[in-house]
Amino acid sequence: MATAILEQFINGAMMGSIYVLMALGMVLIYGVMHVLNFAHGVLFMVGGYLTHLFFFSWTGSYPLAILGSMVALAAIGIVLERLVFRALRDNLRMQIVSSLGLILIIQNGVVQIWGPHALQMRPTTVETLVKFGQLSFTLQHFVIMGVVAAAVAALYLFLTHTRLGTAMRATSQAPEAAVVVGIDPNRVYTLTFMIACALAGLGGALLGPLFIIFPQMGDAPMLKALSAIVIGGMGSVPGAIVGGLGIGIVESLSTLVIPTDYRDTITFGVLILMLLIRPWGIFGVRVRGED
Amino acid sequence: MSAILEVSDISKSYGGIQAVNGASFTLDHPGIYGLIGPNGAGKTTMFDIICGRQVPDAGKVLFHSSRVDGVEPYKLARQGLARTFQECRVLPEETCLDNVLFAAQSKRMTSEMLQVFTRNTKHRRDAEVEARRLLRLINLEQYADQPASDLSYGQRRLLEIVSCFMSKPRILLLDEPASGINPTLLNTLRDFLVELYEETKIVFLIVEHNMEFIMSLASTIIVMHQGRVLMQGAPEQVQADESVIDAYLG
Amino acid sequence: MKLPLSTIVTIVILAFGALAPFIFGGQPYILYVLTLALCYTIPAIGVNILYGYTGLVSLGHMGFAGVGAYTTALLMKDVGLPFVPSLFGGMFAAGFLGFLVGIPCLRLRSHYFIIVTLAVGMILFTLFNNLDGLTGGAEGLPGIPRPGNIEIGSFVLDFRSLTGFYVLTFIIAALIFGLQYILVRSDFGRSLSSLRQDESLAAARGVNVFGHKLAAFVLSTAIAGVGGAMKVLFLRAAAPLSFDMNESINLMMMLILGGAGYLVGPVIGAITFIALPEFLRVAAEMRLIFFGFVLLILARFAPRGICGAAEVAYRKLTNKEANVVRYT
Amino acid sequence: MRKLLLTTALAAAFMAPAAYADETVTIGIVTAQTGPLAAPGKFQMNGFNLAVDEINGNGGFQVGDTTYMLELKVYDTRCNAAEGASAMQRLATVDQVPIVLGELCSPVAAAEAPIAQDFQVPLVVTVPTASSLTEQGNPYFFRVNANSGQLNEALAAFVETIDSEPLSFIAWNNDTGRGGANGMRELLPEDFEFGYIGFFNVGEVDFANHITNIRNEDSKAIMLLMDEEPGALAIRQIRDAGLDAKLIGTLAMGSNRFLDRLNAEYLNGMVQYSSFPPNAPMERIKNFSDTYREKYGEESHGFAAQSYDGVFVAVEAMKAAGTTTDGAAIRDALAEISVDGVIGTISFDEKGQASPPVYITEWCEDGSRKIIAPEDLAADCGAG
Repeated sequence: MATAILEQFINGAMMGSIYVLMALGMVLIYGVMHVLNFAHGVLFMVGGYLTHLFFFSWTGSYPLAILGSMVALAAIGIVLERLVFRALRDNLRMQIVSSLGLILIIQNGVVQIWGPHALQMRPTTVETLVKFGQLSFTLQHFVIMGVVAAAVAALYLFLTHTRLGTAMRATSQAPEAAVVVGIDPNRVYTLTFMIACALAGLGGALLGPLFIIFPQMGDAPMLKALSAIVIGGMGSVPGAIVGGLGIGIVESLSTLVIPTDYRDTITFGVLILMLLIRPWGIFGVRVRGED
Repeated sequence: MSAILEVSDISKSYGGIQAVNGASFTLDHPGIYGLIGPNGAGKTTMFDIICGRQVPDAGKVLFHSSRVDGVEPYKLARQGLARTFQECRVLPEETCLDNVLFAAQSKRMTSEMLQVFTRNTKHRRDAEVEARRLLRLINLEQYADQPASDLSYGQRRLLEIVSCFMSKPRILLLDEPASGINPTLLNTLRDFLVELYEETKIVFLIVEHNMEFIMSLASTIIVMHQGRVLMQGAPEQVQADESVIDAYLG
Repeated sequence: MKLPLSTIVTIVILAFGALAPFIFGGQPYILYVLTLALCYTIPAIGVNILYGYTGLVSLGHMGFAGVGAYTTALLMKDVGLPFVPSLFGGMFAAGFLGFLVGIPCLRLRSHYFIIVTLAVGMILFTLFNNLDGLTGGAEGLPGIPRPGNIEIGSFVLDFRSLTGFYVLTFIIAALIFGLQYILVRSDFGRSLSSLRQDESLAAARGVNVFGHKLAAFVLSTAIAGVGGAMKVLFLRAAAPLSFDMNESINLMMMLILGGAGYLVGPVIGAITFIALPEFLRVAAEMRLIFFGFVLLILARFAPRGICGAAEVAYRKLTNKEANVVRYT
Repeated sequence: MRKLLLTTALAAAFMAPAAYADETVTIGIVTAQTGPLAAPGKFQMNGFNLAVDEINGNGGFQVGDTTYMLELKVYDTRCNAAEGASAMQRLATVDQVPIVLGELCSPVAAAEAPIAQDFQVPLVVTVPTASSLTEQGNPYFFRVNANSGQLNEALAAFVETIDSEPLSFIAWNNDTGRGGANGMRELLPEDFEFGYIGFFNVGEVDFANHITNIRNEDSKAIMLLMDEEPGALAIRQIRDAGLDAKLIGTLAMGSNRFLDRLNAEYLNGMVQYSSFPPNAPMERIKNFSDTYREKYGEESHGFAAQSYDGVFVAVEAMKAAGTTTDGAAIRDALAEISVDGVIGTISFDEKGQASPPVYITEWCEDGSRKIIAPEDLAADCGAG
């Protein structure tokens, strides 16, 4: 049993760190712009496909491919913010509608371009195995955890030690705050979307090779990340990290006792309970007033 | 006879900040009351507490000698407490007429459901007469069938206020009615409020920044400062009073 | 005096619907597609009451439809109840579940409520899929019977036949439409749409925000239940995939396409969404990409869908001042 | 003989199909060409097209004294019940085809079957496995392929003969997976020891949780009820996690296509049931596989073979019924028919279910396969 728990813990932490990337992206967008971006999952998926593309047809180097897909996603992020979400500020219903539209376009677009079959890419990190006693994991498991940790650290430094980062945090408190810091809020919004999408791209780039790259690969992570930010507290960055890792590890350990076909039921059940007991999440602050 | 509105020892704090700190005042006869005070005096909080958007930490609010503090806004409204909003709220998609009529209709689900199945629209036709009269009062009758979103800010403000009278309120709370209204329209607004008061003879409680406006409108002024009620009196008294002047300067 | 556009369109649509069996008697396929569209119209009306009038987004509505569907199907198939009580059973099951979900969740703020509906939809799908003993599980529930004949004198209406079932679906859809009609034109309806436009103003005017939301939610889930039931009775087989998240999203899409907050919005939406692709028969991916762009454009420029656009045009024609109300 | 027919068929297929027939018959096809099951849909279509090319290449077929060419009217159902039903409706009433073939997904077939009965157009499915489909007493529904019951019986019988207890499952949480897992649990004896039973949703790719549980139960054998894509992932993850339990797979896992996704040492010793071992040393299968490879440049697939036979069943039924229009007559002919197909002799029981042989194949070290059951058809490496 002990080994089982250790194994589940490591697997959970690996998936958890992927959820963290997604959750961070969604939480930044929600915190700064109050947009709930359901399309984040398909962006994650696009990240996977682009990595595959860059790896095989351009660079041939996995790290470069990852960077490439992050940059590309950041660019996509700018487009989305400028063309889709900027005009819909404070228009919750239409933001939801648009994100659903984006899901349809991107997911089916990918099928049109790459076909319904899954893609595979197996860089050395996936082929090499790391063994502890009878357990063995691919090197990629640890690469993922490492890279995510680094990304989170970088994001933290950015948010706390740069003027733009401060502006972002300020904006998430009060939109006019950015102006006070002397920064055009629109720049903050664009930047937020860039970072969020780049993180999604990174997630896809990391997870894709470990398994396969296919059109629905982003759906589950998106839903898990959604649960993560609710449980952690909408708009709270530490909440997203704890929530993401938490869901990853708990749902992985839970399969030792709960039948797996009810695993999602459990996750969503917990999510609903959380909303009822403590809607503002673990780290979120209670919001007064109507909205 | 008991007071219409009695506010006693209300305290409310957000985080560390003591917004209202043991404020009390009584409105025992109809009239136009002004609630003023420098920024951070706690008048907005007080206003929110009276119309049920905030729950006080301590103290109570009596409306015709029944506890109303912490009572949900919709229940207050059903008890005859009408209010306007600082940012001026109307139903943007409804026509001006429907906006006014909406204030008149019952919001109790039982009677609504009854109305669903009886399909009885008499109450609406009766109300329409009154509604058109009120629209005429503020010269909006020609917009009766235009969506409220077509109106100018000032017009919407007037519409918001007249709507309140459809529900035959026993007290009307106005949150900075003069804010965002251009000077020429201010006089119209003042005359119109006076006219409505003369007609209804109920309590108007007005939170206002615009001194010259409120002083010329209100019969009694309540001054708040640092979460307390500094004084309550006629406009000229208030304007003469040293402590008030200090409060505003200091 | 001009009739309001909605009334005209309503009359036209009802007339068309009633005459369809005679018009298309010779073309069962068209009748078939119309029936299918009606099966989606019913839940779409439910969503219209919830989203179009009350302004609440639900991303799990087909889950509730599924509850109605499986309940009705099992009552007819296993318990052997006749059609009408089974249908009511399904309706009540869905509505009651809506009640249970609504009680705690409708107090939540807008974003949170949307997430809850999503989660509930997922959970319901899992149950349809996993409860092999009850719902037939992922392999689906085949052999769902259709209601028996009714005989009025010499005239026999056989609901097993396509025409018969179309008539049945049309009658039920018309009833639901009528319900929507009187609801939204009543004081209750006006209170609901005040909630969409400005919740705190509504409260200040005396609308019990929570109570009205709950009523709207229960209504719309119950109606969705009826729609789901009609769908499985029509297909004579139930499958979890007919009630998954994509279906819920499609439901929202057809409403927004048709025109949320318009009486005929759901009808027009369902017909455009179901019927058009059926006749065009374009590649599914392309169709969905197209609808994706349509959604983006609607969200940006015509948030009230086809009906909204039509209204603008109509106002122009009847030289009233054109004005589209922005949905916020 | 047949070989010769096939080659002429090919010749015909690559030139313009020789059209010296009087008329054409259009057969309806329902299958998934887009959506999650687009890939298996392709194999099904390949089978249909191959058969049509062959028949037309031989100058069509005789009904009465007229010769007919075959044509296919294909509709995409995307494995969606509503779309499947409307496609069926359209075929029956708009295109007015005499018979409809195809379908991949059991729930969709369940929605199509009643329409077949309404309009008296026989529906012959060639892939869906849900046993319940043939239990509805619908005279117009026929199934060429073995249903999950038959597949499970064969597999269960085999599992009992090997040392496989405790037996664990990793199964798709859809009709294939749930049907299979539940079926096996019913078929195996009371005292049979089961280990862990895990379901995963379509689209899930991380099997680590299941693997841990299986290790925890120290299972002797793992049954993988899913198709190629997740199958390859599961096997790789199981072996990478250092688990060496015996693997038992489905028909999707006994092909060279599957080998391309992994490599021989991952698969060595794995067994799977199969309705169609593409390299079996049997004349009919060899011929089919060769033609298929020539035409599509890859190893043939069970779905293709079943669908290929489906077309011949339809044609034979039309010949026997002496009509290419009367669905009812064709239905009666189907009930009586017996056709020697690629997958075996096809004749339907009173429920409309055919019972083709079910094979068990095992992977060899060199990445080829051998047939180990049924005994009479057993053959060594390179045969499966």
